[in-house]
Amino acid sequence: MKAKTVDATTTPIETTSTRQAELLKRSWLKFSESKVSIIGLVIVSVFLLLALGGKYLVPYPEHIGSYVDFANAGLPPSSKHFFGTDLMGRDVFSRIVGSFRNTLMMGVVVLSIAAPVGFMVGVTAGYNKGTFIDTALMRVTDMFLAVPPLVLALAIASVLEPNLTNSMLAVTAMWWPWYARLSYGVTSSLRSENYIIYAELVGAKLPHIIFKEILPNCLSAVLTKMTLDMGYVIIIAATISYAGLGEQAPRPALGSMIASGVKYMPAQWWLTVFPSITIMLIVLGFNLLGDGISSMLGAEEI
Amino acid sequence: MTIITTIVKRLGGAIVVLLGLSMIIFSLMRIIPGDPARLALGPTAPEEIVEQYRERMHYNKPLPTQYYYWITGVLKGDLGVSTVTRRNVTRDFAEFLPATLELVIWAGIPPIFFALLLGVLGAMYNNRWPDYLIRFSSYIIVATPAFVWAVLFMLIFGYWLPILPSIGGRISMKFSVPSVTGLMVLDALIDAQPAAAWDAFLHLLMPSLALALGHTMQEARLTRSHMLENAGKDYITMITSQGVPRRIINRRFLLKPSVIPTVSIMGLDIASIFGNAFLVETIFNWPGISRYAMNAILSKDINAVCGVVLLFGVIFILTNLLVDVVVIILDPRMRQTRTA
Amino acid sequence: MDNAQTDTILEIKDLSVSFDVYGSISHVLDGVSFRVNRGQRVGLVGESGCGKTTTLKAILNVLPPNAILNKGEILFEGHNVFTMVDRQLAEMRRTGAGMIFQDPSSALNPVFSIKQQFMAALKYAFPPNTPPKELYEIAVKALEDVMMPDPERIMNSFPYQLSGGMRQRVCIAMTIAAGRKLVLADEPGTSLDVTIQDQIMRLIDRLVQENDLSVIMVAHSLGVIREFTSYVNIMYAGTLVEGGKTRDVFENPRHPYTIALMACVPKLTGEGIAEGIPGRVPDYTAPPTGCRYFPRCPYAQEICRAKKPQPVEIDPGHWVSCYLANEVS
Amino acid sequence: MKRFLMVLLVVCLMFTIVVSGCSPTPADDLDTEEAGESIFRVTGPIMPKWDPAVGSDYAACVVLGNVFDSLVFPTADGGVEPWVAESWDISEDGLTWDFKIREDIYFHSGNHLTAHDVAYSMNRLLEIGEGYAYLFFEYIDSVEVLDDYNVRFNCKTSYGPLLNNLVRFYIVDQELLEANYADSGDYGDKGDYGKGYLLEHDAGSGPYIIDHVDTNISVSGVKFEDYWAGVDENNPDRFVVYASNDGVTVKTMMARQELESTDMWQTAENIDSMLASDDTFKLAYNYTGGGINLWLNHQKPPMDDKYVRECFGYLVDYAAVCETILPDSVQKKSVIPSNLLGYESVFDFEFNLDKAKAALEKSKYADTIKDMKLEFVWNSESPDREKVALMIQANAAKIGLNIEIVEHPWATIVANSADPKTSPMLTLTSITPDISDSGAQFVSMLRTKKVGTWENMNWVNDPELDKLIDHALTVVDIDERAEAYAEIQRYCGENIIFIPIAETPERLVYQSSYVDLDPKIPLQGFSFYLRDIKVYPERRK
Repeated sequence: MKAKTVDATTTPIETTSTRQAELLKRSWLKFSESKVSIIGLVIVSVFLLLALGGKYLVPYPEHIGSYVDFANAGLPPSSKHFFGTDLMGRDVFSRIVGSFRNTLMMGVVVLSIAAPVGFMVGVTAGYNKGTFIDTALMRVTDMFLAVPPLVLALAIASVLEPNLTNSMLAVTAMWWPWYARLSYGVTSSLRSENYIIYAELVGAKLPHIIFKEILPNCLSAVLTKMTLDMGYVIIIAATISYAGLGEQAPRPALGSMIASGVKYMPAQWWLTVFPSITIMLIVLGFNLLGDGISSMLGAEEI
Repeated sequence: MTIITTIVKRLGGAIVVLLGLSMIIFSLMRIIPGDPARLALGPTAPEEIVEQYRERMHYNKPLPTQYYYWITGVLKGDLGVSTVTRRNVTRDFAEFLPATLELVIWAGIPPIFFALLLGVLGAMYNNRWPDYLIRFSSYIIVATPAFVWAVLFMLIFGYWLPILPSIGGRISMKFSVPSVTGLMVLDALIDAQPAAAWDAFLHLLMPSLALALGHTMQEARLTRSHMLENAGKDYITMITSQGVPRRIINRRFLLKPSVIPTVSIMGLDIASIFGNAFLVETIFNWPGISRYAMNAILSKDINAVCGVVLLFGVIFILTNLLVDVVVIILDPRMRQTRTA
Repeated sequence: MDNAQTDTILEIKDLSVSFDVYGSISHVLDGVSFRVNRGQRVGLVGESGCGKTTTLKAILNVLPPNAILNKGEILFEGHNVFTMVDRQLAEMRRTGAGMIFQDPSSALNPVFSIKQQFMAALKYAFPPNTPPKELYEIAVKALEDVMMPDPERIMNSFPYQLSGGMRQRVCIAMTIAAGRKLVLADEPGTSLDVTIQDQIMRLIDRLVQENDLSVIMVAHSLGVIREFTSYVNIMYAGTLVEGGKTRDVFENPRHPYTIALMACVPKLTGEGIAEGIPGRVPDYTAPPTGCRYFPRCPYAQEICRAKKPQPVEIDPGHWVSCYLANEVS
Repeated sequence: MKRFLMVLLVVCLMFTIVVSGCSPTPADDLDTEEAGESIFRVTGPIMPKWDPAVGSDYAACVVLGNVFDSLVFPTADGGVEPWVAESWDISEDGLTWDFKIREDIYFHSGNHLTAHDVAYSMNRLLEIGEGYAYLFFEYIDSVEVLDDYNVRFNCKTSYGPLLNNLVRFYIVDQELLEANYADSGDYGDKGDYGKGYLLEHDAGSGPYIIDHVDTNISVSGVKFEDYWAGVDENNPDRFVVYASNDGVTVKTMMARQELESTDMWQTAENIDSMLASDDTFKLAYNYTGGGINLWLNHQKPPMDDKYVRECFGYLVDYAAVCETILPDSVQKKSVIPSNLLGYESVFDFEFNLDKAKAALEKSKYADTIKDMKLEFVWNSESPDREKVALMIQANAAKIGLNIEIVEHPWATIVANSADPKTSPMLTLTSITPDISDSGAQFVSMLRTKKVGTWENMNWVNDPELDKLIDHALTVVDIDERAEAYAEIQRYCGENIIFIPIAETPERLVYQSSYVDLDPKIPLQGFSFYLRDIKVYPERRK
């Protein structure tokens, strides 16, 4: 509260660069207010690093793909194999790290398609509030929202060939309506704001209004939702892959690793336990980071 | 008055939504490559028989005609025959839905009170050890998918410490409970079989816990943060400055506005319980509609999948409606926006 | 009015309060001291964010949880509110002092009816065995006092059903109804439009007169202060810079900030648009050493930076915290 | 505030009490109520469909054999013995088969089993057409009731394997079913032909009576004390077949003596860990002819080339499969398993990369194959096959072949198998023979079909081979037929139709402390023929 009022009295004497630096500093302070946000940042950074450079960092890069070594199959965790080996003799640690890339891709692709698509639908409907376009678009959105997300994703994934791309498609198909809802809400409340009406009066083009006037106002809400959604997308993706409808062997996916590991519980517990913990950690990291970012963006702009 | 208009309006919208949903899922299931009739009858069935089956199920007609046959059936309560159970899907629903409802009710309703309790505790002990404990565990629990909990519980309580029943569905074979409500524990009590009720409860414990953990902690977290946020609101300062005791403020003037957001997301929580039930029921062999649906999805049992998706749509819409009504009752502000 | 030097209802001594904002400490109030005598109307003037509301909240000991009391005490009828036990504190809040909040739309709980809130407040202000019916009548009476039409209907309404002015009146009614001695009015009506604000001020004026109350009136409208109060404190960035009888201060401002503040008020005589005060309220996380106003002060000297000026009484009852108090005018 | 903490503590405490309080309960169950019961429980992959005109999979035939009777009964050596049919008579031309029915057989309902029931059962099977109908559909023209105890099957063509196939022809209770037709159904005036009734009841005369059905969970039945062929007092009083065989669950139930035997689908690792956990768990074997084959889609280049197919024969590490992946298996050397009529060893593959390379050199794809992406599908229900697939993939990579592995749910494989274009290029299948005659196997695997099934994803489409098969089926004389079958195998060996990998016995972990399980009949489902199983509840700990 205090921060806000101080800003309000800012005069043009300040240079923009110091103001930006200050904003940045304040954002960081808000972000790091809760120490767990920093833990989240660390986890996510490590995850990103491993996702991007995992192939060069793991002890057995060839184990990520198809590889068979029955002599070393089913070994418990040791200094040679931190998380043990699976029943094909592949290093579980390497495979877990090897799956990060797809996990990351899943989250990024799903959100970077779902958010813009949902945004466009929501804005179009919200901007034309009360017209037929609004009703039609939002009814379609409601249709997708009328079923538990996982159910729809599983149904869609089952129709298609089971692979990573299609599971992304399935998750995206169930995800965009949430962004449509969100930007619909923001847009329809902005619709009556003076500056939008003013922009219309001076004859601004629709794209201008949408991208220059409405988008910046939706942005923080959408961004906050995106960071918070990341963990959830990963959970859904793992669930789909657990059901056997995601990434296919021999390429590793955390969900399918658990699904196949479960068949060998409890004797080969490491096949299940380590991927489970990994999912938990990744999601935890994104949730913590998301909380930090939302408190940062939330206090600053909403 | 406002509540009734809300319900009527929403139900009207729901019909349109459900019709659209039925079209989406119907066409989705028909674009499956391959032959549903062959799939239903197995590899060895003679081609003549398969052709008869195809004819009977209208699989050889154009899509709109198929949809017409199907949707008119659905409106009459006939969802078509499942290829897995070989029975009418409607009948399968009657058999499997109660089990899932029982699970969802146990996983959905009692934990809410637990969630509120934890949330309030967290807020009361803000930044002290109970709060840290609750927050820490909630972070961990929310980050773990329900199916992972199911697998872990199965291992811990079913195998390593075999204290809970791990298979055999809803109740041990030795009990026979006449179905009244379809909810096993309740039925057993109605039938005056406390031992059976206890047995059914034990069967429920693991799957419902696996389903409940995530949303409970999520709700607890939400309640806590709303409690803390609202504690700084002027109206709380105002009522405090009026000399109303802290205890009364917390319990009444702070709790109610803080609980409303939690209640209003319950519809979504119920949806996620239904979704997660897909794998949890499969893992625990729970004879519910989700396990049935999972089977149907994996074996491309077209009628069953369409029926289940539609059923879930209906349940989901009704739950959300119920939640909204509760929110309208709790939150007077909602009445304003509804009537406006 | 200010004859009863001995009859002090409230005395604030050297109050210093900080806030912990995202891990950094904002030193907001720094050595605030003033007193309110029984029946006196004291004004507190300053820019937004200078600590006026914080001061009021401190009086009722309802500061937010991230506030830190560094030093100082607030004596209400001789008892320090910071050391009161819960029972005393509650007693003080119920019957001693009450606050009218700046923004009536956020001061009422949105999910409870006016009746529920009003009755809860009254229930603890009156003896425990007072029948609810009686309390209800008191509430209705209070609403009538604040010129609310149809008080019974109002009682059954929820805040969202009332206009801003009506909410403000409800707040005032709740504050007055229990017969409190000191009213802390935090810029009442400023969030409402001007005519309503005027009505609210008149209402408070009348109620204070009728019930013989003491008032601390916080405002940044100098006109309101001049009309309404008999004594005024000028606050800048968490410190009091000048204080005295309203007339003295307005006619003879001595602190450079007060002078600048007066200059900002648009004169109806039409001497052109008022100029703002250059610069901004300092960053509380690292407030200026010495006088907090020196970065903006056109007369600032070395000593202003080095050491905090102490209040100097320049006329009887009129004091200034400025090294140049005698030179500036 | 404190009170909230107290409430929390109390709730936690209660939970602990609840959990710990229930711990003795399952144990109590065992001691007081189940210990004395003579029960045999086994898991299965899915809910059995025991309608003889519908079910034919592994789970179904576990129930079918115990609940219904067939005209003839399989013997341990692959032949048949009289059962419901006392004797039979085959006409010279092989077109007319007369059966004399025993007169002392009664259904569970108390109805007398007569020739009418036999005729009804065959007509019903052919009309519904699912399940084992394929064994008869193309060959049987009509069924005539000669009198109450004599029935005649008229064949369209001479059909040698018929007698063996009759092992899978189960007789249903006409009177009972007719009384229980649903009003509406797909069969005109017969309504649903009793299909609905058979989902929840039985209509048989076999040694066990279904009395408890929990759809998609389990089916359970009790011993039929008046069974005409007799039941032993140590045969279990009750049986249960569960409709799920998840590894953890199976292991848990075994450990808690909630299961008397596992099914054949448990992984090698799971079996090892069960055997290691309790020395009273023993393995029972049944050589039913199951196993694993590498299926090559002849309609998808480069699999149309014999030498490419040969190359794959040398890429399989047979020792690794038979010892590590599918323990107790032996290398399979023909297109049919060795327990079937007319078996002849025709393949002599070994794991040899040089020979693989040499074979590849001879193929017309020698230059191009390394740039091709070879699609290899395995079905997700069967994790052992993933290992085989990965092993082949890894070996193929060593000679420069690029195999891409795809995991498909079973339903997808079945759906895709309808057409040669969607059928996988490479896949692993296991086809367990339903009967001890190999004719049906040749037909389902190798004979040309318009619409495919998962069993013929080879898409051989070879008229020469079709001719050989069609001929063999008409031979009634058993030795001549065996020779005809051998010729088919030799043809397959020459042309390397597909790559057989291993023959694997059913491996069943059972509670040896109180159960005798020693499968005698090497046919699918007969491992759990309950008249061969003995349970001694008093020995149970």
